[in-house]
Amino acid sequence: MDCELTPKLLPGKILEVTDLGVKVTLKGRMGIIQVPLRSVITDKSLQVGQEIRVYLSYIQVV
Amino acid sequence: MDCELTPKLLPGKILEVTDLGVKVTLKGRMGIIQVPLRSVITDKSLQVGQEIRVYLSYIQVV
Amino acid sequence: MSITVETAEQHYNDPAVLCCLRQKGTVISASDLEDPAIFPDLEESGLLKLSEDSLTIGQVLGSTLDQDADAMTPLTPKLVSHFAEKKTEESGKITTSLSAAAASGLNNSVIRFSINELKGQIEIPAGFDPSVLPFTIPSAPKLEPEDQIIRTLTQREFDVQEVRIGAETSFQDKVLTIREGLCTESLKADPLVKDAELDIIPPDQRHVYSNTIMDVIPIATKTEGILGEGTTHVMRGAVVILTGVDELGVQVHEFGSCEGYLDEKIRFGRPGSPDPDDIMIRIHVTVQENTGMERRGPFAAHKACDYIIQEIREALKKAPAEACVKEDVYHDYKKTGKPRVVLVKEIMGQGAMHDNVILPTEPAGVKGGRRNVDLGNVPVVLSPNEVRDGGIHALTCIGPATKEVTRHYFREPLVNLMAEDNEINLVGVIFIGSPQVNDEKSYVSARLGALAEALDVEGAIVTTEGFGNNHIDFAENIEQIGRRGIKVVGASYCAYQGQLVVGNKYMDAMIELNKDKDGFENEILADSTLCPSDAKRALLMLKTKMAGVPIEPANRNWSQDVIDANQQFIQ
Amino acid sequence: MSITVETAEQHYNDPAVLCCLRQKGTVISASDLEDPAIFPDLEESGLLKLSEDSLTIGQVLGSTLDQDADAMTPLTPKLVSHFAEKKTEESGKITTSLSAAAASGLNNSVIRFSINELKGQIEIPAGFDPSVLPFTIPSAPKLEPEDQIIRTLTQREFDVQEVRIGAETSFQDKVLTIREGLCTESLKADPLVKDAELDIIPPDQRHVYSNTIMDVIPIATKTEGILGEGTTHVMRGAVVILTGVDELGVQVHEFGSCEGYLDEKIRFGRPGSPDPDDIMIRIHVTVQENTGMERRGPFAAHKACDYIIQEIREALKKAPAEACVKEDVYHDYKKTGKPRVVLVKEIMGQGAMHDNVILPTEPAGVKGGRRNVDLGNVPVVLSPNEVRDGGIHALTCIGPATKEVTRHYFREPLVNLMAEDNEINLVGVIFIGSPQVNDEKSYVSARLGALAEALDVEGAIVTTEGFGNNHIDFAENIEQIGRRGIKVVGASYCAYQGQLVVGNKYMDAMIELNKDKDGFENEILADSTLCPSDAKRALLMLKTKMAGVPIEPANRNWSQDVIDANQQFIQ
Repeated sequence: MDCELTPKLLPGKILEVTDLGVKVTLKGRMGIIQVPLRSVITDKSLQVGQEIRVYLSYIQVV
Repeated sequence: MDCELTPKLLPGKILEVTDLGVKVTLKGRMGIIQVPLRSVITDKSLQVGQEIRVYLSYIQVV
Repeated sequence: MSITVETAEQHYNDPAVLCCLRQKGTVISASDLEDPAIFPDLEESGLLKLSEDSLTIGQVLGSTLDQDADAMTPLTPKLVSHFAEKKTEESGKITTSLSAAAASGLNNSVIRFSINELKGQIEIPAGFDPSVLPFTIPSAPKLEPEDQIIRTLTQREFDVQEVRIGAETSFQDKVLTIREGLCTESLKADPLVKDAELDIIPPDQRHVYSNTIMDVIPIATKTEGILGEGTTHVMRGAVVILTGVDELGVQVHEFGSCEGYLDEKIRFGRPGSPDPDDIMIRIHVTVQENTGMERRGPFAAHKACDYIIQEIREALKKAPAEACVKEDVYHDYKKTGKPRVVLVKEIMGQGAMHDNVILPTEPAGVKGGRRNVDLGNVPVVLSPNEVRDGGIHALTCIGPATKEVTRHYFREPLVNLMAEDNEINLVGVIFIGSPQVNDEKSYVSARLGALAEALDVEGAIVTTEGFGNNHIDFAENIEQIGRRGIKVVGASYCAYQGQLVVGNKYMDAMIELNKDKDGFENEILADSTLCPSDAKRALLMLKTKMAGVPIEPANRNWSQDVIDANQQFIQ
Repeated sequence: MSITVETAEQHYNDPAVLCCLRQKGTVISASDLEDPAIFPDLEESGLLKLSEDSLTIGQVLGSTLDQDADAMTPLTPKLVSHFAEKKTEESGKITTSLSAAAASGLNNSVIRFSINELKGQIEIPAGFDPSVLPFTIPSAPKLEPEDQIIRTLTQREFDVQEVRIGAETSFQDKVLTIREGLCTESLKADPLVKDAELDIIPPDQRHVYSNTIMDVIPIATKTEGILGEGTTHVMRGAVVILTGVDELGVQVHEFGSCEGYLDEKIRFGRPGSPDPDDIMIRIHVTVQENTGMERRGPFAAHKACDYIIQEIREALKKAPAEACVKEDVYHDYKKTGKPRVVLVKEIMGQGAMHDNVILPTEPAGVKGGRRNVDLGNVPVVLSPNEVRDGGIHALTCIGPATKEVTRHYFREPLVNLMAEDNEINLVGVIFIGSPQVNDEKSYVSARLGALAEALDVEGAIVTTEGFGNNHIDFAENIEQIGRRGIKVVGASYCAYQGQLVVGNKYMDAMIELNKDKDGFENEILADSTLCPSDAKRALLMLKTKMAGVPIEPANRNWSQDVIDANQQFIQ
């Protein structure tokens, strides 16, 4: 099936911060992303509740 | 800081399937994404271990 | 009993017998004639004597009665003038083509030009078709048949001004009392339910925290008849909201939950939401740990909730009819001669809460219904009245702004609008599930196409709640209908976050349901669901398309301006 | 490109522009005019210049061209005579009622009586309806619409004169060779399959013992298009029979099995059976012990069998078109103006072998289809072509004489008869499962009723295979249709052993399928199934009922005499 995966810039919020990474929930509650600290770009130190944004598309099984 | 977020098409694998959603791990262990079933596009029934792809960018704190 | 035009056509070669007293000068039509099907009985009982010179129905239609005559009088050449000569070659043949019979029937009417002298010219343009003459049966002056009522549903609304907890469940003088022990008792609805609580939230005390809202459920019950007909009692001013967590405190769905302060998390007044003045009866259910993500967990919560509502329904059943503040009467119609259209509601069908109970026994109930996932998500036809009488109980949970809850289906704006519109003939409402896997999507879509083809509709509106891979079926459903030459309009939230992932050439008339200024799933319950104004836009667009007016190509990206501009047409 | 009458009606107030060169004296009709939808493009490219005094399409229909004129010429008062004055109050209104638009359009045609002197009398009977004038557009002289072809299926039959076991599967010069290792390989279709054997039974060597016949399966394959359209290759003269036991030697179904000598246990020549001259390819499958009575066991046998057939299909696909001995072309039609009827096939849906695969990918295949039990047994609509192209793979097993096997659906006599009958409009074939529990039966029956209502059919034939509690739904299905005013005929084996257990007043036109002289389930495969003569009786009875002719009450008990008497009508 030929389907267009389009990344969308989504706002979200930080749910959890560890020494290793963050867990964020996306606006619209359509997903949760966990990434290592390296993948987070920030001007201030990370805290739960901070607003974030990230590009995400639907997931396609290949 | 003004930084360009660029979504990248990443391969990954399904870690977990529930009646509600899936959890995938991205290649290079650079992240875990959980999304509802509706956000998964698939030609076959979902199973742990299946290969997927998804667009994801870094996360930016705003 | 007089017969219809259709019956007359079927009995074209049977004897013509008056059904009632008719006066001299009457121009004979079907409504003056008795049904030949009962002649054997009439003859046997001596009420009717047919003679050799009886005229047939085909011969007498349009002829004139020359003298007063009683019921059960067979019409003969002595009684009528201007009847037609018998065409013998047609007799005995079963005629199934009604239009042919009608045409030959009309041939027997007469225009008489007794001209002795004529000076001048008669000009008849090419294409004159003498086999069709412009006469109608006098007593049935309307060519367009009346809409025929198939079934009638009466909904009586009863005001609720206060809700209390008390010793007995009762509903009297606009006060609903709910029995204290009912919640505990509801646990037996399903062993997965570990706790259930109930509290009352008056309209002026809404700034309270709430776990995620799984559903908004009207309180309604049958007092007569089955779903879609008879009488239903409905409470006005009070509505149930169902919330849920598991024993570990995890929201019953990790994604798309809308826990938070009720006044901030609900767009009050949407078809699916509580209204601004509604008292909310909040039922909070705790299910077994880790079952919130499984199909059985959330369903158990709905079962417990339904158990509680059922006792309230029993009290509501007893409300005296005269105490109702409003009575709505809804009809399912058979409309002949108006363009046949269908409404297709695509519903979630991917398991867990992405599921819906179809046709429970009680309005908006759970028991007695079957879930679309268990029906393989194939299309199922409901009558408009069945939908309006609570034929769908939604289990759907995510995302908050775009999900259609149970109350939404109870007050579905498109169902109401299309059912009441007298320019169209809404033949039914099709519910089709959205499965997970693309092959399954195609399978059910193909069945929708076959069904639409068999229904022989001219137009269809397809809606889908939510967004995500259900937009794949949404596109395919529209294509399956559109490529059969049926005019089709789609309605969905897409906007920014839910941009369509696939498309086809039949998706040229789309209604955007987004109400968020930035085009996001904004986590406010029911905000971007289908509202009456969306319904009007959709139906107008369908009528426009059916009238052959071209639809302008859509913009590449979502823009609120388009919606605003289109909205003007319906204001 | 010229436009249709419908398009002309829709663009009633748009400018009239000639689509092609037309000569002086032409009476303007829709077929002379260009589609206004493309005017913007034409104007932009300079091909068309509309002027202030252009006439509208509504004005020029029926007018006469006064001089030769080129394509793309806008019609003006200078060019035509007898055009109508513009009616401005209509412009800008979206007209959805096409008949109204048509009527006003025809109003502008002209009958001219230029009478200078008249002596005499003109008499016009009451009921003259001036809004309808008897003109047709000259280029479309027929008022009755043609049957419109929706899709076309071509079935090419290829003779099989010999079947062998060999090194490679191939099909050449009427010889089918089946690879020796194929059976062993087929075990991988399902782990429950423990053994599979294949042997060839020529028509003259049928006195061989056989385990119970689970199915009779035609060998057919798509070479183009999907099921119901495109091209299908079919083998003639060879058919697969599937038999099965479990590892303990128990017949795959303890009830209703028909093990025994093949020549004694099959009624050859029935729609579902092998024909008298057919070579039988017998595939015998052994499934895991004790799984023969579970749903998964028999289905595993069908999967292994389908695996084997698929390799034969691949060979059949390659057969050159010119080698076919017969080519049948089947159409699905949209028939306007003929009475809409539907065929309802009630199929088993009680689990295990009482199940059917709906719409597999290959004709009469297994893969790609879904089982009606998994669809909750709700009614599903197939087009007649989809059924004739092998849209149903039967898993049904009991009892032998009354079960409808896969080949039965492939050659269903009622589908063929009703689809080809040009007095009726078969809108579709509905498959509805028969569940176990009475509540579920009622649930799916009610959906059948809602579907029949939405389909707006005048008549229906309901059939059921087998007998037993499926007669409860059979009765309920008939009632759900009948009480909506739809004429309905039922067809089933009942006779002595299968006497109906319930009944209702709509069951007044019943076709008995029994062929056993004592009225028993006689354990002979397909003996008492629906045959062409039954189909003819059923359709004639439906037509009779639709024509309003009363049906005589049935006798209290089954009697062969009734069938014989009715059979005379169709001979």
